[in-house]
Amino acid sequence: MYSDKVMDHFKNPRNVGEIENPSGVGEVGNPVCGDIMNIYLKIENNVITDAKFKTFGCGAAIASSSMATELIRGKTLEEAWDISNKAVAEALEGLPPVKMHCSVLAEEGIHKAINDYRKKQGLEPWVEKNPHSHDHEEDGEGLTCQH
Amino acid sequence: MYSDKVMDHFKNPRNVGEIENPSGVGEVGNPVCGDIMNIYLKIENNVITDAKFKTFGCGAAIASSSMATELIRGKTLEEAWDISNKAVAEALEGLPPVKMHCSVLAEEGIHKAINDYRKKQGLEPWVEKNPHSHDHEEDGEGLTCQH
Amino acid sequence: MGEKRIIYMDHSATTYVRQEVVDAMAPYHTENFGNPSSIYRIARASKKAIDTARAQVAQALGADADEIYFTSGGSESDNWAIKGIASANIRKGSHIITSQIEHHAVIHTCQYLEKEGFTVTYLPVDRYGLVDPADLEKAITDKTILISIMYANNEIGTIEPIAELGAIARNHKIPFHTDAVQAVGNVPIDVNAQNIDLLSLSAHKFYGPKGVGVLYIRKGTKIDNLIHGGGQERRRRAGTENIAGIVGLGKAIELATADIEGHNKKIQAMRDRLQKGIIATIPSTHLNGHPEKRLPGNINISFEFIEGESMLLWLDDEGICASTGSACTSGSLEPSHVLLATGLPVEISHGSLRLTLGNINTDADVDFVLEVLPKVVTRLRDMSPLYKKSGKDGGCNVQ
Amino acid sequence: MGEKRIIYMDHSATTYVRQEVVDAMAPYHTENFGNPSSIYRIARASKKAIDTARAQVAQALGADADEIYFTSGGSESDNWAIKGIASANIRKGSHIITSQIEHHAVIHTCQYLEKEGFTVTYLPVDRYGLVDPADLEKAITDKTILISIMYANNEIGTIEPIAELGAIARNHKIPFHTDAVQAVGNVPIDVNAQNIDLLSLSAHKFYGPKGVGVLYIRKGTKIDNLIHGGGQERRRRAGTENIAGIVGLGKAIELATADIEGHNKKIQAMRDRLQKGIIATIPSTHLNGHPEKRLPGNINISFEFIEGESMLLWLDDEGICASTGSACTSGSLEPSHVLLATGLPVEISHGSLRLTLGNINTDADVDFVLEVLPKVVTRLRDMSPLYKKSGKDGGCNVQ
Ligand SMILES: Cc1ncc(COP(=O)(O)O)c(C=O)c1O
Ligand SMILES: Cc1ncc(COP(=O)(O)O)c(C=O)c1O
Repeated sequence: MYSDKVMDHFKNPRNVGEIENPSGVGEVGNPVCGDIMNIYLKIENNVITDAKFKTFGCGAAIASSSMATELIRGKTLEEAWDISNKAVAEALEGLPPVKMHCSVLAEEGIHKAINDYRKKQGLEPWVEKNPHSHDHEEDGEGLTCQH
Repeated sequence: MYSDKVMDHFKNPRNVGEIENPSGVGEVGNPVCGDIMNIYLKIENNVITDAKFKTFGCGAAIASSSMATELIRGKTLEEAWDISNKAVAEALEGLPPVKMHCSVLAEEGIHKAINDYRKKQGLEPWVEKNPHSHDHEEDGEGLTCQH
Repeated sequence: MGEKRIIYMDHSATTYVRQEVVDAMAPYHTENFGNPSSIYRIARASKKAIDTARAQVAQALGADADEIYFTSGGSESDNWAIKGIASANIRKGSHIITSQIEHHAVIHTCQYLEKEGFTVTYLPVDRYGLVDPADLEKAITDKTILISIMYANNEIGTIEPIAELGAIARNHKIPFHTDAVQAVGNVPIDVNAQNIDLLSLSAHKFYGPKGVGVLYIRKGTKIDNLIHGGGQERRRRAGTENIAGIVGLGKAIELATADIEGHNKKIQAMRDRLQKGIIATIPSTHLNGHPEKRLPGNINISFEFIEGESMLLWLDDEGICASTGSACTSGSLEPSHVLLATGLPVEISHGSLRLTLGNINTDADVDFVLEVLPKVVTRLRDMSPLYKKSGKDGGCNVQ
Repeated sequence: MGEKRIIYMDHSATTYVRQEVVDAMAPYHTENFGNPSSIYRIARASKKAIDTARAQVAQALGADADEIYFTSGGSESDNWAIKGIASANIRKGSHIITSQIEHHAVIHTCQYLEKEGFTVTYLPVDRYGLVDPADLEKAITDKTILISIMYANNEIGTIEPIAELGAIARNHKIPFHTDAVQAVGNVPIDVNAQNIDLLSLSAHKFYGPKGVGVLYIRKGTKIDNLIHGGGQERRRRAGTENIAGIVGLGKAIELATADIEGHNKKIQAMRDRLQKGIIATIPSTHLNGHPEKRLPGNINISFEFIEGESMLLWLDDEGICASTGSACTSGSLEPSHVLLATGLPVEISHGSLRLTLGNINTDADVDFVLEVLPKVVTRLRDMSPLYKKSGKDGGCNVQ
């Protein structure tokens, strides 16, 4: 079902944990949908010097968190912002179609953490260039999980 | 499917053939339904001294003809008339339900042959006491085979 | 009846499972028994085995793997194709076209739908059992939602002009289903070249196990499920997969389609010799089905003046396995609807014999049948009142 | 992942085929392969084998042999029972009663019928998964044509009060169907004492082969066919019989019902020790299903703060086969409808684990799972943001 890379990042997740006094935090997902990701960033001179995560979710969610935090470490905020969910999935050597939303969640978590930092800095939050059909939406009827 | 007795009478049918100048002949059945039985009787002093048959039909039809001719040989006409299809089937150690009509055909063939004889003798034909739902009937629409 | 040799000439009824197939199936009962829907290792092995089988079937039909759906056999596939298309397209229309010589799995399903309000046209066939494409063209209305014509007939072996019929259906944008249960392994099939949108097959007709089949469904075809439930077969056919059976089907179709030409050549040589021999030695016979457009192993001959079941019983006594279109074996009222549709008189239909040759047969089998069959026919004719009436060699003069 | 020992605790998903059953099936592939509808010797042997299996099933259910119909599995049986009753009784009414916790083979079939114009009442269950007979009584209208309540639930193992529910149906003269797929071999079944009119079962849940099942139909029940065609199964279920599968089912049900009490005692002892051990060593768990009225091998526990699929992956890595009610394994949007029907919050349902013990398990298996599982849960909780928020041992404070 999962690629070896996914299994590796699931079984040996990189960067699990929290950062004390993080520069920015992104909390995405919803327990009702079965996945929550918290991304913690340490940012110095516009560069992500540390990234950590805590995730409640399936194997793909954990692996996506692990890979996403790996990919953004050492990157500038602009570079990190541009890392798409597809890049995460590709770095994992692919995800099953029903699990692609996990990589979307990772991208969203990073964006949210970056904007959290920007807001704290008194900067305008960046706007999503390609808003994907969001994974977890409140519609009129309540929460829908778009898996 | 068939009892050993049926198979024996099918494989070694008794009394196959015709009788020259028979005392009575009974022709029943219809090729459209897949079975025809001709029963030939030699009658002397009200006793059936010889009985033969020719049959076009399935294993049960052939075995029933064979058994029926066996059962009536040496019998008075009254005795032979009273041999029912059930008696034929029982003598064969049973017939599958869908094949019971073959024993009915045998009973009818004997009755027809006896009445053929009686008519030739200028006697009233006997009337069926328990007319069964006849096997081959002409209804409004044409022939129905009641298997 | 002792330990006589069995001469099996009823391959159209069912086949034995070939050893390679038995071997391929074995591990899936006891070792790799996992439910393919589960995520652990032994279950993933089951899933992989099913994927392989699906690819084997796709390859044999010229289809994509994701157009192959496993079922419990030919009857389920036929029912699914017909009812599934009917109920999914009811808003478009309720007219179905099929033929008079379909298998009961098609005919009875259509009759059921007639009771539910559908209209069904049963196309006639000629004396050889062929459907005329012109008849199909004429029967199509703007309410027609399905055309279902069998690939090859199970009784008389006639092979229908599927590509032509499919092209007509395609022109009218009507889904085209073919019951190819008898065709697989005997005829090269290409669903794209032949414009087939749905196709039924059943493993036990080509040396695979009983109780497993396939419905091919062309991508984009609008069809309802027949068996609802779990998400198996990409949510289209519920039920825990019969893994061993599916693996067996995959292996069997691969083997059966590897060298159709070679297979047919061998079978047909035996068939032709047997057929010629029968006709040469036994008078008053009718060859049923098409003389050339015909399954390689099929012989269907009617013998006048005698009835089929009694023939089968005698043949069985000699170890020969065969079948008949006589009503007397089935407990039904009518002899073979297929023979009747070709115009054969009812009384002669009762005396039909089907011999279907396959992998198991040898030249010695042919010799043996040629030795036994004339005796059986003679014995039965000698006790038939019809034979006498006809003067032993005249036509059939029954009323 | 190497050659680790497999600890199979997913017997409710499917079972291996026991050796006696494999052996019983073997001759029907290659020797006795005849089509049971044919009249020759090797075919009569097939027919006899089917008769034997039919008697074995009848014996296990307290039914008559001619009330047993072989199908391709539990899903087909459920579909047949529900659609067959629905379409045969449409003139009487179009209301069906079932429960919220049925298998998808029942629920999705009912939903399909809703689209076709039928009305369906889905009875609620209590926190243990029990249907209340009073609710059934209240739901019945003069348009009710079918009541279908499962015998034992596949996820949480809860055993429903079938005899009581059946008696209510009988009082109202409404056909009563029960999906007993999980019950066979675990619960003594008597269709007469329990007022069951239709019953579904599937061989692969009691150490028989996959792809074969049974629908029991009480004599006199008005029901349409689901699969039309040939005259097999006394004209009620078309398709060449899966003889090997049917023989396997017969043997398997005979073995599975020979000593239910002894079997349950052994399995339940292991189950109880495992369940107690898990609850004792892992905090913040919820036991799902009824504490006593429950299948002997079933454990269903939710672990707060973590998600089921990630648990399964870790367990699989240790060779343990289990399942979960999390939506994440199924690709569906919702976690188990069964857990939700018992009132378990959605977020906790995601963290459910089902372990189902069976013949293959040993005390050593129980020890091993008790060793591994706490570590897996801890590992996943340690990386869960919910766990931290809750203060590690508080309740589930998700919004
Ligand atoms: C309660 C229940 N009903 C029906 C089914 C369907 O049975 P099958 O998978 O054999 O079609 C299952 C198992 O999958 C089940 O557990
Ligand atoms: C042409 C044809 N269609 C359908 C079927 C039904 O297949 P099955 O018996 O596998 O259900 C058969 C054989 O029985 C057949 O010959």
